[in-house]
Amino acid sequence: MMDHLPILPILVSLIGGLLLLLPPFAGIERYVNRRVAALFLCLLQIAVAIALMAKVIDAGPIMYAVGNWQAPFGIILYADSLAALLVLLTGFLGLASTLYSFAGTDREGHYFHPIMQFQLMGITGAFLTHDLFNLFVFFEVLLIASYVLLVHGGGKQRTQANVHYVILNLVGSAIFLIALGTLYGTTGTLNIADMSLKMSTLSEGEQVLAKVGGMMLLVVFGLKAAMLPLHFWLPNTYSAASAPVAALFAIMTKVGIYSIFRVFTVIFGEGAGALSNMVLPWVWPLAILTVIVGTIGVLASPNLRNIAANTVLISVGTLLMAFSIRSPEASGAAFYYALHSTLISAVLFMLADMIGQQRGKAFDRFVIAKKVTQPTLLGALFFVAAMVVVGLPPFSGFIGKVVVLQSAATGLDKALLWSTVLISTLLTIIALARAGTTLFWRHAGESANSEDESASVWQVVGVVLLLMASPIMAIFAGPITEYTAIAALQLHDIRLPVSVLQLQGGQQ
Amino acid sequence: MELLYSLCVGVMTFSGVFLCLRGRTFPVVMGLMMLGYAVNLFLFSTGRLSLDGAAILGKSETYADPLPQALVLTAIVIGFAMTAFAVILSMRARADLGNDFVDGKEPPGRPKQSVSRWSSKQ
Amino acid sequence: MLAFTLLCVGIMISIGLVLNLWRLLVGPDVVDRILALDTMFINSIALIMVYGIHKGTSLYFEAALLIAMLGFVSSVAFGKYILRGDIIE
Amino acid sequence: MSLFWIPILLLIGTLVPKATEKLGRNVCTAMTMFAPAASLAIIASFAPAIFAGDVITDYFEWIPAIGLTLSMRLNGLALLFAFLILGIGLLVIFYARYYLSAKEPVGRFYGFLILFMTAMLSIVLANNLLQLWMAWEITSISSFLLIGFWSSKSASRKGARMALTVTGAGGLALLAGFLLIGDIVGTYDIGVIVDSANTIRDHSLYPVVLVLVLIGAFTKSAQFPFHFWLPHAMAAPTPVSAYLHSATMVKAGIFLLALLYPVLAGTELWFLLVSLAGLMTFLLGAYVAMFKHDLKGVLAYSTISHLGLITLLLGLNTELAAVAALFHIMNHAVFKASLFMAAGIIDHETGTRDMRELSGLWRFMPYTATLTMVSALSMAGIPLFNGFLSKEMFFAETLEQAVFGSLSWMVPLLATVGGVLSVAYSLRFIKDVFFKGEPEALPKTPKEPPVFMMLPIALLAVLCILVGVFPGFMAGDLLAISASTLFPASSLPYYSLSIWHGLNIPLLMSVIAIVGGAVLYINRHPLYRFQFQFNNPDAKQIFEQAMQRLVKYAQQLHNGLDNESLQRYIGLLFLLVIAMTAPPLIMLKNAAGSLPLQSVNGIEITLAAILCIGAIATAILHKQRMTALIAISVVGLVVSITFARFSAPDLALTQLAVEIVTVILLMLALFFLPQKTSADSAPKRVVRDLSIAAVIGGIVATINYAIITRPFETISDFFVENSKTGGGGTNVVNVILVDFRGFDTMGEITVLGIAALGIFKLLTRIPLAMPSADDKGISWTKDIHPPILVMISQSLLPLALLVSAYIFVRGHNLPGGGFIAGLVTSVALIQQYIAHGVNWVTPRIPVNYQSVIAWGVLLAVLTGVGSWAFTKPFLTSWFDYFDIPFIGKTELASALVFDLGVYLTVVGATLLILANLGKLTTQHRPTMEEN
Amino acid sequence: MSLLSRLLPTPGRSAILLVIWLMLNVTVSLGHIIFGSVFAIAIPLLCAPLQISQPRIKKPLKALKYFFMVLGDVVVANVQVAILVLGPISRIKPGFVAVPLDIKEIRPITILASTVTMTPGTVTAELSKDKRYLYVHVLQMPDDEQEVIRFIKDRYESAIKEMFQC
Amino acid sequence: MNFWLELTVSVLLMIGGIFVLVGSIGLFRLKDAYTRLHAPTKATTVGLGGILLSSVIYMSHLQGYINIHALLITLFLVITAPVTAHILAKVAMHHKVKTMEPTQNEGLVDTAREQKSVDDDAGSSSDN
Ligand code: NA
Ligand code: NA
Repeated sequence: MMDHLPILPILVSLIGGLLLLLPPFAGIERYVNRRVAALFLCLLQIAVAIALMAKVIDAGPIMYAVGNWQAPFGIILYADSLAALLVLLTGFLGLASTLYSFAGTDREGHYFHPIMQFQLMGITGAFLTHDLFNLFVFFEVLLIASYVLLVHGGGKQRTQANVHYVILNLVGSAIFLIALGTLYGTTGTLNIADMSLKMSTLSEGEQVLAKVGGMMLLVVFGLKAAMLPLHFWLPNTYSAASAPVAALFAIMTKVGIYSIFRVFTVIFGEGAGALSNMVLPWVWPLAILTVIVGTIGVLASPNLRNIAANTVLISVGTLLMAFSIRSPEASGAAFYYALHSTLISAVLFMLADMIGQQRGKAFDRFVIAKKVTQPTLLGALFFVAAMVVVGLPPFSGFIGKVVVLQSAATGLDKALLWSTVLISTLLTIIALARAGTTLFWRHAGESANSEDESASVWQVVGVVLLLMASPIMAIFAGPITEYTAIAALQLHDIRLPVSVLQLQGGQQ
Repeated sequence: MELLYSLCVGVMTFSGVFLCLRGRTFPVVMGLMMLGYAVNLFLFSTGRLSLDGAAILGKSETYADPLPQALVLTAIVIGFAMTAFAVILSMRARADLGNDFVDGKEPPGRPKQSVSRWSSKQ
Repeated sequence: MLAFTLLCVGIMISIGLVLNLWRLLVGPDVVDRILALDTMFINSIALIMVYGIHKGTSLYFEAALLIAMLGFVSSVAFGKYILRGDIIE
Repeated sequence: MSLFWIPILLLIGTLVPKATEKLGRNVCTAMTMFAPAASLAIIASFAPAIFAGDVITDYFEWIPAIGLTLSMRLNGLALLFAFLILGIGLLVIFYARYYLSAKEPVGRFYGFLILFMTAMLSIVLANNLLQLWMAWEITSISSFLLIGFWSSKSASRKGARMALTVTGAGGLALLAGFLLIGDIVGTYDIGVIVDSANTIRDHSLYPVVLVLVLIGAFTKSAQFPFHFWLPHAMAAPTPVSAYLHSATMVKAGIFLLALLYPVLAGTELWFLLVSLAGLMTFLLGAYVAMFKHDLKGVLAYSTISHLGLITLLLGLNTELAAVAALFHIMNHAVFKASLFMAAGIIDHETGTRDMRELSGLWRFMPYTATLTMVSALSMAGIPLFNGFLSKEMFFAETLEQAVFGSLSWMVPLLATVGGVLSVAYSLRFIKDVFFKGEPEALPKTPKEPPVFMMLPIALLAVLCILVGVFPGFMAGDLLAISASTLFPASSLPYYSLSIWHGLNIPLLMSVIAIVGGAVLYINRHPLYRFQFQFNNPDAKQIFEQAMQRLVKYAQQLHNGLDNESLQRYIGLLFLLVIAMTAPPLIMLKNAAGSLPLQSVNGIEITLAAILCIGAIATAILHKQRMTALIAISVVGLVVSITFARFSAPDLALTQLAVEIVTVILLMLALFFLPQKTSADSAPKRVVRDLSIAAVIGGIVATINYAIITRPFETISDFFVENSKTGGGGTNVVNVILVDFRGFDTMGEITVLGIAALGIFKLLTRIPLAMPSADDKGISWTKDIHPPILVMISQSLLPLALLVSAYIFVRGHNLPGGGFIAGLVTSVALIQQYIAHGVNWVTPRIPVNYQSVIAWGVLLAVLTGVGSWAFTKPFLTSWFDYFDIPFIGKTELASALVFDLGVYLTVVGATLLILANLGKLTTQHRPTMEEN
Repeated sequence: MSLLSRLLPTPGRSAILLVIWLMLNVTVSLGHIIFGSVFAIAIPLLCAPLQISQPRIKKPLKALKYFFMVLGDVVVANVQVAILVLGPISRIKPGFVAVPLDIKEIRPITILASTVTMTPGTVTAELSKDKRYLYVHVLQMPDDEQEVIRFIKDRYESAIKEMFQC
Repeated sequence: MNFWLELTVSVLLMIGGIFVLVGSIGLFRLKDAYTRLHAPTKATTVGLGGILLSSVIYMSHLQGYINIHALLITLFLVITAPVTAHILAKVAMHHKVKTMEPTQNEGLVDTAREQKSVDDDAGSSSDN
């Protein structure tokens, strides 16, 4: 079984999700069975991810030739430190979201747990595959699952948000295919590492075509990552989704970011000759604008879910800025930051839901409403979460912010990155201070102590699980940053996949 | 031939993009379909145009590039699933939001759509 | 001879297709458009068969068969739609 | 004992109050005091070594990657601050036990307070800039909680937010400054940084570093122009004010200036920035304090003023001034803490802090009055009290500087003016509260507070006097060792701590200050009249308005950017594509590559024309939806002919089948959508969309042309070569689908399955209204299931199933395969639905489509997993040829099982969708009954 | 019911399916006959629930004869209609007729309707609800419309009646 | 290839092609929807029949064995085309499309549309 580790994260969710559709897990009355099974699957997923990570730490990047067809012909899964880390993150997020959903979300409609598993499958697949078309397929898996999860629970807002989300992404998929076609048509291969080998051998005209294809990929990944001006879908979509779904969605933008890191480091990175780092003139300014727009969004947010969604935007911009620095240090910093920001965004969505359900009609909007039923619990959770999200010590956000800031190498990088990030942080502090004081400190009348509004123990478990990750990530920041640094080095060493995949060009 | 082919892809893309930019769900879904056709033709042609030689072994001397064909097949199926979802979603939107605008609401400055044709909810 | 015939027939079918398209676009009633589409299916079958003869292969037989099957379903569905609105009520 | 025990102890201490709250207030207080007391004891145990000149350090590697070592250092400066923080902290805790009313959550209060204390102590003990910054931010946050403790009051919330915002902003600037220092020196270790002072001062970024650090320090210490938050922080409970604004929070900024004094001071820029800010703050605070009627208001501005004084001293760049600054830090902490606590008592016992209502309390609370007067006189700088000594040193130092050139004389003059004002407001504090007639109309009848509540004040008042009388004995050593840390390179300059230095100018300045203060107090009314004719701007209001404006602008900007219109989103998406791809494409010199072009004949041109006309017709006719649907069917048809034309029979088949099912689906949806729509776009927007579409179309066509006219090398030859030998099939496309790239196919059917499940979800409880007539107003025909159609459809079914079996079986070697077969089966079954209706068909197909989908995908996956049994990777195919009697050589392949999975998924998915769509108009709408 | 009749409720249909299978695969190899038989047996069983019971063709030979008769009619009529279509449109005088039916079951009626439609010049437009009339559109109406009705009834309906023995 | 064989194939093809074209011309030229309905059925029968027959002959010749599977397409079309026409006629009547000038017994359209028997509605029946 250990030989098959790289594919196990995908298969666990896929097979698990399928079994959940069959007896004895299908059927409205058998939800307990489903829950137990879903929980087991999430734990299994995490165990697999940990095993994979251990193996990668131990033996370096490993590959898995699906169908026993070697690169560049078959589909290759490639698990390096980065992929393993993100797979683990996905599993962890899946576990928390699943636990949270036990509070009742999972029974608001059909197929919650199976689709959740398929969603995990799509995400892990996208992280693990080293084949561009297979990446497209996993993108589609994760997208269709996200469409379905988004409408879970029903309601006008969700339907409306989904219409935008679905149509935009379908257009995005069309562009993805054009980009794929262009790259295949010029390089004659689909394997990422193989394509990187071909990139430096292209003739002048082919280079132009490859560049166009690469640019289109940037648009596609930018759309998934919610890079400006392709971000519009995000706030409405994420704030419309039910809490555990939105929490899981926190990692979806990271799939886009991951793809940008992977593709534009390996294929269009240092080794791409005339095309090396061709996207930087675009990504730098767009990243800054993303942070700015995210910050404006945070300030303008009428409710907590919207703030959470806009903090996702800010983290996206920050990650893209780190990407633009194009050093292993910056990439390593980005990976740490990505872990942190994913987890905390998820927490915010869950908290917004828990707070909202105790504030009656006002839900999580910043208006005077009745007092929350559990002010101490929710207040404490919110307070910690807010500190984490704005990057205040002693939690992971602080370290995430510092590593990213430190990674700016040149004076100009520093000036741009620091001022953007720090000003954004300040404005986020202002917004969250307003939010917190309004939600917890201003109220019209005491809460009617109704039991059914109280946070379910599952919700608390889900949130605390995610929130605890932050201090743990801070305490063990030493080893974790060491790991992300290695992950970055592996990513930037573009000969590494070539040799792991034993590609022909590698020996020459 | 190549020029003619590219022209067709271009025209279909044009039509698809234009439809995608409409304000109501139905034309947008058709635009996505159209864009799908264009994209499939595009992807297909990246194996170059081959008049003879379907990639069936033993049926001809030379073979058309089978890889893009396989990719397009996958893309068609996925596109089918996605379009189906989009179609039903637009139905759902019509049901939930009471209109068929992609934004879920009448764009500002247009006359209200008549709903007299619709019988009461079943 | 055969090659020439094939080309002639192909062109005749194509002209047929254009005429069908004209009818499809002009209408005037929906029934004319559906009919035109149905005829296009039939012409396409003819075209594909002619192409198969031209290539000397029966690889395209299934395509023609499927057009015959599916074209029917499509035309009936269109018709049912006009008649009843809900085609599979 | 490790220094780390101090923060650890205190951190544990933050949890103690909440835990012991239920045991009663006395127990809780005692338990709460344990951690600070123990910490104080630990510090004290180190004190002899420190006094002996040692520095205690301790460190723990935490995050080497960012240079964050947890590093503690106890030196003189830290010792001084630690004593203040813990000592006054303990007194405040003790005091708060009596101050807080019975129903207030004392556990939470103490928790926040200890948290704050931990952070403050961590600042002064930190030996790493990043670590210091962490503690720095935690003071901001915990002070936010403390200031907002009475959260139901608007003033508390606003005051807390303002403090957080201002100090938070400063904190971020400080972080940037620290990071720059780290960049310059290569470490955040403060010891090393102090040693590298010259490197920093000579660095081109020194001004930037300095400004950033000063912004941090000034915001925290409420220096002009960041002073405005401090008075509003007085919304906090008085013990908090006593703590935060005497010994801790605001002193953190001063501590930072002192800490980095060896590194950053000594330059002209330092002098200018620091001393000017200090001077301004000193005067402004003192002046405004004159006009405050609220006791805590007076103390707040007095605090600002005294902090300005200290800052000014540090800015003077002379060693003695720095010593004076440290001395005043001690003194100010002592008298200001006691004054705040006194103000708290007065408030507590009389119900008001307004000096216009208070008067003549001396008669009612003589002990309190005495203690308060001691501290107030110290604040005024009256001899024999500690405040006098440091102020005298301050006066002396103002005379020593000469950096302002010929204007240097202004500094001592202004210092004296400040002194006058200090005396005046101190006098007012004493006179207006304790004397000046009888108290009238107080909310409560004044009386002495509990003895224990006075105890902390008494202790501090005694300190004021003791230090004031025996300065050398009481504070000399502490001052000496703390001051020595400011001058690591040189020995301390000579200074004397005594009351009497003889008749000199500083003494004269003191006298002027005292006399002038008294005179000013007596004649204050004209000044009041002058001052109150101005509308006093309320910083809180301005700040709140500014924040609201900020939010409003943000909302406007946000709404301007995002009109919530998909058309804009998609438009931007396409525009970005254009912007990113058009420039490189323009660089493409030759669109056409080197491949020879193939000829075209009339048939192809005709088909192309039909395709294009169909596509454009679809776009033009999109408002007549039925017609557009027919037009797009034409496009689909020609596309599949095109696939056939270019040697892709599999694609032709698939395209065709998918096309039909999609169109049927669209028809089903169209029934519930408007059939025709009015113009939905303004002409301008149509032109714009046409332009975007045309450019995108042009780009795609160009790329396409450029690609297909260029030769390339591809991995595909491998598939052709290995299809039969490695994959066991002659249809290379199918072998790619089920073998070489079977993994893609597995994902693809998963997508299909999920989509079907999702559609089922969408259809669940869909609140749709059915149109009673078509768009022409013609009501529907009553012939629901035409008998001829029924008859023909049922005869077709076996035929169609046979064809589907045929297509399935041959797929591996010839065009076909599971997917197409699945669609054919589906279409045949759809035909039954169309002919017979859902009510008739559904009960006759007793299959759970959901299970069919699951089993389909599962079958494909398990085929893949099966290869593990042979220690091969997932989806490794297996095939062999068998000689079966009567049948002959037959191939059995795992790919066939895989393909069967595909088939089942397709059938299940299509039927799940269509059957449930059909149910919408019957009584059997999909509901929550299943799964 | 015997096993055979349970396995092969419609032997004729199964036979046709087997023949079609062999046609599709262009082979008469034993392997395919076995393979095809499996489908030929299984598919009717699978489809059985979706079939409405209808009279069966009792005289297959008559059916064959009918088939070739119609085939001939189709070819002849095609030429006539082609001339009509290509000639001046003004010559065309279409019309509707109502053909009274003697056959009552839907399967024979369907065969009749199909025949009418397949032979050029006539198209079955509608069947009355009570299945007593077939409404036919005629491209070139003779002066006496009874001519058309007679033609359909005598040439086709009677043959179908024989076929089904009804 | 045998000349006669080639000739047979060519002639059959030509006949098929002509009838397919005639069907389309009919669709193009004829004046009302009902008459146009007649057009494609022509193309289906002789038109496609000719082409498929030529395909059968030609393929059987090429491959050396009798390959009649193309006839299956004809089988399908023979079964399905009448239903299509029937449904489309229903649509035409449903939409009450205009009939061309000299159409006889127009009144039957209304009777048929309601699926009544002629004798139910004496007013519109012309005989029986
Ligand atoms: Na396989
Ligand atoms: Na006919």
